Amino acid sequence: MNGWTVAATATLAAGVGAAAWGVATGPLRRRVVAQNLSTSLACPALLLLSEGYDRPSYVDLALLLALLGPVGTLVFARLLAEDLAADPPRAWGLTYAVAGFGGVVVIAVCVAAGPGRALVKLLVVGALLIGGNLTASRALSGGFAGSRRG
Amino acid sequence: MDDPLIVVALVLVAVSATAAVAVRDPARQALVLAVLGTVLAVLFTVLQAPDVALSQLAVGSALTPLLIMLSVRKVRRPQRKKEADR
Amino acid sequence: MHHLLPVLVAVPLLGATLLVAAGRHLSRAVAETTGCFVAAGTAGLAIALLLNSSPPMTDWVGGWTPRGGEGVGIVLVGDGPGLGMAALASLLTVAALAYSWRYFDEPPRRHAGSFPALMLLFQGGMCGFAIAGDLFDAFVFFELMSVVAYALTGHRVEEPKAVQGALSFGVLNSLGAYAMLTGIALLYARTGELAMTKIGQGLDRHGGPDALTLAAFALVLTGLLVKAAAVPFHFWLPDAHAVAPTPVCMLLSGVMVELGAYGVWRVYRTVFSGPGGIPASDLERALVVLGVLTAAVGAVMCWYQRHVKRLLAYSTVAHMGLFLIGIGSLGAEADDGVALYILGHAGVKAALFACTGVLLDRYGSVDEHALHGRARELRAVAVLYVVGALSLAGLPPFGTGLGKAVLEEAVGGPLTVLFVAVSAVTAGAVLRVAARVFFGLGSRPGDESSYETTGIGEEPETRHRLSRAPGTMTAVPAVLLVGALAVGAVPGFATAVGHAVSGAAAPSPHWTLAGVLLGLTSTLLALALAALAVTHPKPLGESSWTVPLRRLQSGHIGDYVAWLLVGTTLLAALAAPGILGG
Amino acid sequence: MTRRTRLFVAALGGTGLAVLLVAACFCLPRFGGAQHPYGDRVVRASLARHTANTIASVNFDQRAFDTLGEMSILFASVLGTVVLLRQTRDEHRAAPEPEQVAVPVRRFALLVLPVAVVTGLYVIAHGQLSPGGGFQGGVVLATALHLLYLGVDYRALERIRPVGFYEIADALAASAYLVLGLAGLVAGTAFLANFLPYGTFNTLSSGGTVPLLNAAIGMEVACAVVVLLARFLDQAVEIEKGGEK
Amino acid sequence: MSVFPYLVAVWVFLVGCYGLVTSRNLIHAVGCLAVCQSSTYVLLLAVGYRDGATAPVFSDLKPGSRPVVDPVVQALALTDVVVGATVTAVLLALVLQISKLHGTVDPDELSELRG
Repeated sequence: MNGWTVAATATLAAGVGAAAWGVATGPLRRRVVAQNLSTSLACPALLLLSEGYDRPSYVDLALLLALLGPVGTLVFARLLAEDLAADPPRAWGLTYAVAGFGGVVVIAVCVAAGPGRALVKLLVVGALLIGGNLTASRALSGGFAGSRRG
Repeated sequence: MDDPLIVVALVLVAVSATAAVAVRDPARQALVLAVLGTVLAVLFTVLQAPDVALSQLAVGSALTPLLIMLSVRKVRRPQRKKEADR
Repeated sequence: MHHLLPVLVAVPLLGATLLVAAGRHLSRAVAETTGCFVAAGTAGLAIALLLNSSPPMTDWVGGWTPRGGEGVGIVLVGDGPGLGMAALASLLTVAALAYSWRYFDEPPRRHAGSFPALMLLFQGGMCGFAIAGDLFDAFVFFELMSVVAYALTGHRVEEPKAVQGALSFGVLNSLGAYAMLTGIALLYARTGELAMTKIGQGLDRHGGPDALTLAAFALVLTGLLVKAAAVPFHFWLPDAHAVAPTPVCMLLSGVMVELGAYGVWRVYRTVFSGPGGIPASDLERALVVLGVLTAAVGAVMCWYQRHVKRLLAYSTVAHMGLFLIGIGSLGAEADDGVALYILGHAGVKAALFACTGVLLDRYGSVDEHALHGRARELRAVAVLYVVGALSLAGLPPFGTGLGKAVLEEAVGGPLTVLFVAVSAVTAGAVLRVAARVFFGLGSRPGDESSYETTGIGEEPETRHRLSRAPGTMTAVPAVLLVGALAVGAVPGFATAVGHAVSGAAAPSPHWTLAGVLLGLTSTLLALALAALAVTHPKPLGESSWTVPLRRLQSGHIGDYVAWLLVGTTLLAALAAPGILGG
Repeated sequence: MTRRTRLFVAALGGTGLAVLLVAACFCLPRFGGAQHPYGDRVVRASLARHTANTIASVNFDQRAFDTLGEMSILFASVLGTVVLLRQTRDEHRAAPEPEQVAVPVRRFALLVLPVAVVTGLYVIAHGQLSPGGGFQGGVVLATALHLLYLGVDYRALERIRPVGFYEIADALAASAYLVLGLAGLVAGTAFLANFLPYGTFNTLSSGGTVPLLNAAIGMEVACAVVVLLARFLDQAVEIEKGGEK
Repeated sequence: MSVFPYLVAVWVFLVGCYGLVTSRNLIHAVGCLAVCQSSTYVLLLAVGYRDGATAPVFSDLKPGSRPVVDPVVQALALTDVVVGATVTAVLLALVLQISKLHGTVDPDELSELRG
């Protein structure tokens, strides 16, 4: 174990654990937010793990999750639009906190990686992670007008 | 095995799998399955299987939820229509 | 020659992909002809390989031949039983494709090639499973044939029963496959190998069997026995076979289910038969108990069906029980008997399904009561039906009769009674159907039963109801019955099968006086039962003691899964004593 | 069976199975043990063939026959879905309605789409070097296209997705895998033999036939998933019950 | 402690089976089947793990510098993931047709195939 993996363990236990609890219980508006946050928390955890294991190639995992996580949330935002329109989620504080955490992790990992091609990839991951998280949250709280079909 | 990381990942998998079964509404189950997919991917990373983790991410985070949600939508629609006709 | 083993899988798969690629621009006739030719070519290859299979071939795919006894690749085994099953599967695929020639419902728009392509994929999956010498590879091809079979079973998507039966089939078989994979993972953990013979050696090196061996055995066999429809894993079979399109039924009942039993045989022989595996007495107890249960339940349920395809499906269940007993008795003679029986049964059962398909497309019903006396004009089909029923009973010199006789001799003892009874009851039920439907014998039974599935109101599979059956639809069952006859009657064929299955050293299977007499006995019993049922419907009709048994077949996926769990436990419990006792 | 009997039967079987499996777990080798004979051989064989990602070497070289089966399963299930979800006689197609999507969401989808396509291609191309490969990249590619459905609307997706084209490409990619296998039989020694030069370790062209098979799988998976999702989208969005329109 | 991962796999399998038995919605049942299958991934990868080892991917690792985990189980699990996704798709397609033709996806209300 090193500092990176300890941080990853803490993120997983506290963050993803809470998200798993949130997605399993409560009203729908809470569940969709928890699903979104689960990917935006797992992604920094994967970055930390890549650094902790000293395997730069593991960054691909974080890249894919940062890319596809929000897509998954968009699926729910799109296909549950009618249910969500009646009871839209309001968890912007939490969303920004998680986005901030993601940003901190990305910066920390970037600093550790130093300049080079790896840095570009990390920055792309960071941009996708934060942008995706915020956009997905936006989509959840009324991103789709909720037409009957389409 | 003294790696708490593995234990945490395993516990998360066990918890989300249980939740995926316990949540009975298919749309909500799809949400839990999406989380289960992510958690499984984390577990696979921890078990040093990045290839499997990648395919689990690819399948579990967007593809399976999309398939299930499209099915839910199709199954619900006739019921909706009936309600609207009433 | 051994390099051609993987080609046995590659050719049908390539045919399927090309059919799909060109499917938009092909007319239906071209697509189906291509399908037939590819299937026939594969069958020819399988037979050519089979004729060269002594001594058995092995091929390491990709040229990964092991150095110093340690391989990393996948091994394919081309021995008599494996190539024999591949050849049988291929020949039946050809028969099914020929039967569906110009017959099937209009294909999906712009997908003329989809049905023959699925059949070719099915063929490829079955061939791959039959020649797999690697346990995980066997799992992959097992899944391939399963997935194709789900889609083919649900092919008639406008039939409520078809999609429901296909879903039960899919869920149960997938769960069984996952159990099998869990078992494979356990075996890999213990031995660090995946090639079947290597796993067996690894188990032996580890010492005597323990809980892990037992669990792996129970789990792997669960997957295979779900496919083989052993009680209590059998519930999906009647639901699926009763609703699948007729050409698909011919393949499902004729060879896919038998491949499950073949898998049990193969896996036990290569993996668990050593000192580190499951003792022979335990396997015998497990398979004979399950086999007897399967045979009894299948025969009883078969007798009480009025939906003709369901009736045939249950008769498959009953015969699977007999095959499992044969495999469980672990002897060269029993193996020969099972092989001959499977060959004969495949021809007979496929022919009976094919004839039932004619009924379905002519009258839009497969209900024994509703069709009473209506099929008098189908004389050729009537003859085929009766001949099929008689050979199902084991009438000499059909292959079924020879297989049954050899098997009875090998098993011996009180189980002989079961063999005679099961073949008599199932054949009697088919004869009863023939007597009522084709000859209008007896009084028309009333519709007193409300619980069971009837065969009324089935959609014909052709575009319009047939006014007369096309030549292929009667020619195919006739050819299949001739094949079943040839298995038992052509001199030297049985000897060849015996050599292919258990080597040239073992005594070759042949007709004996006792076998002929037992075959005649069960045929006469079947005739008597059918006559009694037609003339006096009451005493052999609905009886209250079967009601609980019939309620178990509820069509509910949850029930079936619960029984699957019980079955795995039962399997482990039956195999446990020898292991616990050391 | 009633729900209670069903639960009872399941409890009976489940308990037995649980006891069996837990007992088996305690007989398994210790978690994290060092005994992996097959694995060690595989790593050596992979390095001997200049394939940096051992898993790619297993999938596309040493156990390429499994991948053939896996690909056929995917191909078969797509074909099966096409057949199962075909439009039946009593159904008609209704034109999908345009969707109102919030501007930031729409912008995000259109921005991420090219990034996702590039990532998918990258994951496929580096399959024999770093984690990833045809399957993972193919799914990403297919998912990327569906951002158009999620972020814009169904009609935008339909414009860039001629399903027939993807079906043919799917079948051709699958046959390419088979043809490469047969080429091994003709040119080399055995079916699916790695008959090309192995190249320089850790470069894009290393591994002989591995990158080719990998690319075939990538194309097959991408097209297969597009067709699969197209069937489901058709059902969920377009196909409705009722007579001909 | 050295069996905990295996026990998690067993738990996930049994929980999935429980879900299948008690499910009141076929889409949910298909989801439960996916849960059952995820137990096989966990078991396979747990079997292949080696203490202190890393992935046998040598693009950023000098061969032989660190112990590596078993790649075979990873290849098997990869195949398994694909199989799982495709089986889910085919079964969902069947559920869609059931819902169209029967008007319900509750297995308790499907009673066409009996006896």
